Amino acid sequence: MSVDVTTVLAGTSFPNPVFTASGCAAAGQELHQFFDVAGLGGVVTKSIMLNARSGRATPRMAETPSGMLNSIGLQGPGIEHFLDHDLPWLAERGARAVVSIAGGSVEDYALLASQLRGRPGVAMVEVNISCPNVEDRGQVFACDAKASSGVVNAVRKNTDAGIPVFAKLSPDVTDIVGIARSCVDAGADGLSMINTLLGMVIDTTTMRPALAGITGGLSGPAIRPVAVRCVWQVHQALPEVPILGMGGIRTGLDALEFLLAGASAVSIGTVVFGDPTAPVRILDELTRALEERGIERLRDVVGLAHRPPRTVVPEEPDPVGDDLPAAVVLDEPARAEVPS
Amino acid sequence: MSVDVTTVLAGTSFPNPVFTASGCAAAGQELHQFFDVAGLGGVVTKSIMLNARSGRATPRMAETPSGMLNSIGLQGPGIEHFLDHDLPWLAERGARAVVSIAGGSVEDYALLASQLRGRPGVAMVEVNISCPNVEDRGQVFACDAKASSGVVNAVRKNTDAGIPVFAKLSPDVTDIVGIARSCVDAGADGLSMINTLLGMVIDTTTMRPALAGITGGLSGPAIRPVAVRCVWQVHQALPEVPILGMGGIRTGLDALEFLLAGASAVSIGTVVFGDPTAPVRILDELTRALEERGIERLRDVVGLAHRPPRTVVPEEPDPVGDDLPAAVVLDEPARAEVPS
Amino acid sequence: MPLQVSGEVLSIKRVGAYQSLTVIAPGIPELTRPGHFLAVQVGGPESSMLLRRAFAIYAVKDRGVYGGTVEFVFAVHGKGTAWLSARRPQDKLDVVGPLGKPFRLPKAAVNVALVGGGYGSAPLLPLATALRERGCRVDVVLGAGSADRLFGRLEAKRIGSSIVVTTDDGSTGQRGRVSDVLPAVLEKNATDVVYACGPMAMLKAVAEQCAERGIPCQVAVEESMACGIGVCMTCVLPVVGSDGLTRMVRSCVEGPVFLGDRVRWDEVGTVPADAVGAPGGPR
Amino acid sequence: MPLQVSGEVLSIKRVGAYQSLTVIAPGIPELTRPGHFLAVQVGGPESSMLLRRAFAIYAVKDRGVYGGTVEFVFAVHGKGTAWLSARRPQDKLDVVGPLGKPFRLPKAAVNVALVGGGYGSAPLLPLATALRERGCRVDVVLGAGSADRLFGRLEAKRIGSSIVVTTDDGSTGQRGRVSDVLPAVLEKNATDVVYACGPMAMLKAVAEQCAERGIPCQVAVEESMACGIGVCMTCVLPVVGSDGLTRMVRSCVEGPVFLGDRVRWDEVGTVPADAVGAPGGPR
Ligand SMILES: Cc1cc2nc3c(=O)[nH]c(=O)nc-3n(C[C@H](O)[C@H](O)[C@H](O)COP(=O)(O)OP(=O)(O)OC[C@H]3O[C@@H](n4cnc5c(N)ncnc54)[C@H](O)[C@@H]3O)c2cc1C
Ligand SMILES: Cc1cc2nc3c(=O)[nH]c(=O)nc-3n(C[C@H](O)[C@H](O)[C@H](O)COP(=O)(O)OP(=O)(O)OC[C@H]3O[C@@H](n4cnc5c(N)ncnc54)[C@H](O)[C@@H]3O)c2cc1C
Ligand SMILES: Cc1cc2nc3c(=O)[nH]c(=O)nc-3n(C[C@H](O)[C@H](O)[C@H](O)COP(=O)(O)O)c2cc1C
Ligand SMILES: Cc1cc2nc3c(=O)[nH]c(=O)nc-3n(C[C@H](O)[C@H](O)[C@H](O)COP(=O)(O)O)c2cc1C
Ligand code: FES
Ligand code: FES
Repeated sequence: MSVDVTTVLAGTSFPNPVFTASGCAAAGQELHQFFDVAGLGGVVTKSIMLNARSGRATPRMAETPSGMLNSIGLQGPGIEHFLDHDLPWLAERGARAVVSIAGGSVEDYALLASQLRGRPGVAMVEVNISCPNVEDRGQVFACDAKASSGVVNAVRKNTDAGIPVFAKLSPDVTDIVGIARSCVDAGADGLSMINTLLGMVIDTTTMRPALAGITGGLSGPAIRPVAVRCVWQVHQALPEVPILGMGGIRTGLDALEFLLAGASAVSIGTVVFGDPTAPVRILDELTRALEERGIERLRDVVGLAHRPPRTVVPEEPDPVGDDLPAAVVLDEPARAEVPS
Repeated sequence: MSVDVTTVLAGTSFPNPVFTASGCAAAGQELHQFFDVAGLGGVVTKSIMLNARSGRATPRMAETPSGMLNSIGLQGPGIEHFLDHDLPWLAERGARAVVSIAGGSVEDYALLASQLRGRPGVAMVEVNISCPNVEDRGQVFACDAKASSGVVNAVRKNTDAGIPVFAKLSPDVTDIVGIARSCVDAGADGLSMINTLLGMVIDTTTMRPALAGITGGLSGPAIRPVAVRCVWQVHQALPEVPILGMGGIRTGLDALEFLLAGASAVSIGTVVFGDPTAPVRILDELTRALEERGIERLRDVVGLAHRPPRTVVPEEPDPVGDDLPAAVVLDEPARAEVPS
Repeated sequence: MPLQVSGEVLSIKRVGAYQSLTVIAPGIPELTRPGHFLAVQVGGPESSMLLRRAFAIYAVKDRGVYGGTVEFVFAVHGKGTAWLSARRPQDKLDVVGPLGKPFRLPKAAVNVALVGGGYGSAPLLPLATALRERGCRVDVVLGAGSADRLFGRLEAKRIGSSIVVTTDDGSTGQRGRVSDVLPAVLEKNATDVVYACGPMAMLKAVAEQCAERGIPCQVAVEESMACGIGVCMTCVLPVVGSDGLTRMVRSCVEGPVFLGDRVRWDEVGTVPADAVGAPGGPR
Repeated sequence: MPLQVSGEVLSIKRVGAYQSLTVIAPGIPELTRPGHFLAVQVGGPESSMLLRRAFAIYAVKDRGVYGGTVEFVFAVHGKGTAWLSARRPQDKLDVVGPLGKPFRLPKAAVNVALVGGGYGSAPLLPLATALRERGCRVDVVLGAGSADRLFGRLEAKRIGSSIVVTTDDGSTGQRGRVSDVLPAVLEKNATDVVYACGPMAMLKAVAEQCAERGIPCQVAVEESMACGIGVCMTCVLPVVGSDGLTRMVRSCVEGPVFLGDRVRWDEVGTVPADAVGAPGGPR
């Protein structure tokens, strides 16, 4: 049996659901040394800002149990350089670029989006709203529903109609469903989640914060349960909204976990640092996992874990009735209690 | 050199800063098989409720990368049984009981606190506010400043004057400093942090949530960077408020990290499951770490990582000037940039 | 009174589909009774796996050349047991034990049947020896999915008064389940007491067959455990107490051995509505 | 063009305070030049350590009985190197390499001085061989904290035209630092080019001494790296470009070898105010 792994995000088709994660794959060139980045679902670029930016002082990273902290400070060459060099490189190779943009004000985001208009190779725009709002005492956009929707609205308005705009949510909020709803109401076609959790390490030798930036973003498998929970909650509340899921995905089964929770595609971030070929391995493992479970189309597992065990039926009436994977039709007493 | 490891939490002295964590040591009896629980700073009990409670269905746990999820549902025998059996047992052995209480309404908490009045052995009360408020559509108290302060206020009012009341904060909020402030304003003598992060695992074989309760609390070393960040932020904002720090402490150096961030004592939780003697080992490792750093009194490192490297001076004028640990007087260029 | 021992692997060997690992863990053998279990740290100091793995104790030696040793038998199931299966002699292994409540032995020399499923026979073999020493007749029923998943068949043959073997695939013994053959065994040998260890479904079937016949039985259950020492409350199942009330009890300290007729088998994995502390239930 | 190779440990041995590990990693030797480094996965499949560790490549063999091998020398520093030091022949070891920009070699047969601190001499030894093959004079200065932290002294003696050794504690060679003896070496041998590898403080001193004398020098820096392949931006330091502008450049892909006079040594660890993209700086 061969599995149909294509996926659709807000009307745009992708050949498979495995993407890179913003800030963990630069703009694709480096990983292309290890595998063909056009073979991925999409390449999510490092968040691009209007101007060149030096980022923060070093140390910028600390390894933590099953994770890491980073405090890069969005170092990058600015959108012009990106449009002149990185985007054409991706387009030439047939890679689908998901351009992540970041700014300090609603206007920044609007300008960035309008600069992406009509550019070949842009498959999608991801709005990194985990940035401090310079106009509001450095409050992070993603932590406030109104600020988030202001940014998303501006980006949606300035983006080509056929290009999906995904808002990237932060888990560091009391009510992620509320923020998700605001973003969708403001025009987001989908949601990327999750960004890193705010964390910190203190160096017990120097007895000072380990990062020059003091706090940093926690990523990696350590945060996976938080990410899966966020995807689950938002898919539960907004089942029609496509989700690009991420946070600590290391294996094909981890990717499957996100799909089952409600993501239509996944991004592979931190794990790439330790395993540069991880995205292709994960796609492979995921495909095999679906095959083993007798699933013919990846789309069929999106959000599957939400459905009560007994009500899962094949979408087309199945006269034979036994090619339904045994695992789907559960009937152990241990599961009967699961609240819905 | 011998290190003075005593610590003071809101006027109450403890012989050392290593406590158990609520829900990870029952009421002390089981760990007493491995070491004398009276040798700990304190024994934080499993959160006690008014009545017996059966908890949630199983499965109640899932192992995650460097952590675990739990969904126990506060199973316990209720306060009466606790007062009749567990508290006297702790008191007889000379252990300092930090009684954690949990309820579904402000009144529950008030009743629990009043029942603890005048009971020998109670060294401190920890208020677990990460419980659903039955009077407010199951909203978790800890996620709302007003709800938190209502509970804390009621507990403080009903607790003996000499007994510190600590509010235990959840990290699942946008603004932990705001919640901390409300609790302190409402009468909390100190803060315990952090409780678990809301997480979830999906079993890729059954393709259903791994826990019967669907979501669960994430704990263990995976969350340590989030916990240290919370302690840091709250100590920064409220330097006079004592903190009982916890979240993934596995070694003496981990404990030191919390002290440097601003905690005056620490709780050891999940790690005890894999290493029942961890609390005594950690106290030992911490004491040695302080010794190696030339620190004479544990109190002197509380919050030390907040002070700019150059301004650290011994509290008493030091004529010789060279028994100050080299690590404290930093002067590497790499550190000069640290924002304060 | 369990001990935490920083032990060392003495030997590890394949036994059919299982591995048998012997660890040097002084102090533990003296305290161990059949039915006790061991909790083993896995993955090494920088492992992402925090929790111990539980294994029934198979054999102990009070003192050998190396001090006391403890042997357990395991199947590779997930990450932790995969790591265990790669241990070699002299590797460090931190173990806690003996844990739990062991099997209670009959005072008199009665007729006993032991029912083991898969590696569940491991704790029954030392039990068989103890029972024989008390003069009991010991009939053994062993079942497994296939021949390579039967553990201790020869040893059972040697110790037991009789032995019946079943496999799901019929690769050896009778094709079927232990519950297919148990009634005949109980009848033929006028069994007074039954002990069982194996998968939950098997324990349930055995407990029901015993209940029908009024034969007391003790079963060793296997619930997912985070701590193994009674502090975490993850390992509970609904059990009826001597006062007739159902409680969610910890299988690590109040079990893993329970009286078969006390477990609410149909409600394992749930909180029965009449359990103490259940929403709306007794307090 | 680096490769990711699921390799196998061929051998591991103590060398003074260090360990030298040889891994079978076909394909990597052919691509390696002196100054390249290797990124090694640590901790095994269930490890809590996600990030690779970087090590300068010491020696490579294009093809042996086992296929190509790569050797590196390391000090036990923290958890990852502690794990590495416990590897044994036949253990699996996943490596990525060769990474970074290697040392650039002079076209002509000039006089070269190599300055190594601690294990920093490891990449300099194959460089020395390459330079000798081009007919260069190669003078070597090795320094370390103590005698056991000198690496490759005998080999350097064999390859080099001269060798001077310093140790901080005077346990061998001259007591002091390499920078105490380097000026004399440069003068005596009319050095044209310097190559250095070692701690940042040493590299800074060497670069300054070379700058004073107008001697071009190349240094291999050691910055904390999360990915080693250029995608994470953690390993940056301020470097002046050929256009005179300072940028925060990635030491894993644009280094680890830099021209000594291009690194803003006093501002390593900071973002200089005049760096491209610095707050208020050039864009
Ligand atoms: C009292 C008791 C006695 C046992 N005796 C034996 C024995 O003699 N031989 C044997 O092979 N196995 C035995 N088991 C089961 C054994 O503990 C599990 O197979 C093992 O924990 C699986 O670990 P893993 O890392 O391979 O699997 P993973 O799935 O990676 O484990 C993840 C987590 O779930 C827990 N877990 C997973 N499966 C089980 C299970 N079946 N029971 C309990 N916890 C589980 C693990 O302990 C771990 O915390 C026993 C279990 C209990 C509770
Ligand atoms: C290009 C390059 C070449 C190197 N060559 C050698 C060599 O030949 N021999 C040798 O012994 N060491 C070398 N190092 C240093 C070596 O990478 C570190 O000692 C090692 O990463 C420490 O890992 P750990 O797990 O023991 O320490 P931990 O402190 O547990 O490491 C935690 C994290 O910090 C990083 N880290 C810690 N110290 C350093 C450091 N000094 N440099 C870079 N990253 C660090 C680790 O990679 C890891 O990600 C080199 C480093 C770089 C960047
Ligand atoms: C070094 C690093 C840099 C990152 N930079 C960005 C970024 O520029 N924009 C963004 O939206 N997310 C950024 N992220 C977050 C990741 O895209 C991802 O959301 C997060 O790391 C969780 O996924 P992971 O656990 O797979 O890494 C960065 C993460 C890391 C580790
Ligand atoms: C199994 C389990 C049960 C817990 N029960 C409680 C509880 O009853 N009350 C409470 O305040 N915290 C409870 N906690 C949270 C811990 O006290 C602690 O705040 C958290 O686990 C973080 O610390 P750790 O990473 O060291 O475990 C529980 C944690 C675990 C793992
Ligand atoms: S496993 Fe923790 S209480 Fe039983
Ligand atoms: S280490 Fe990741 S960019 Fe250099």
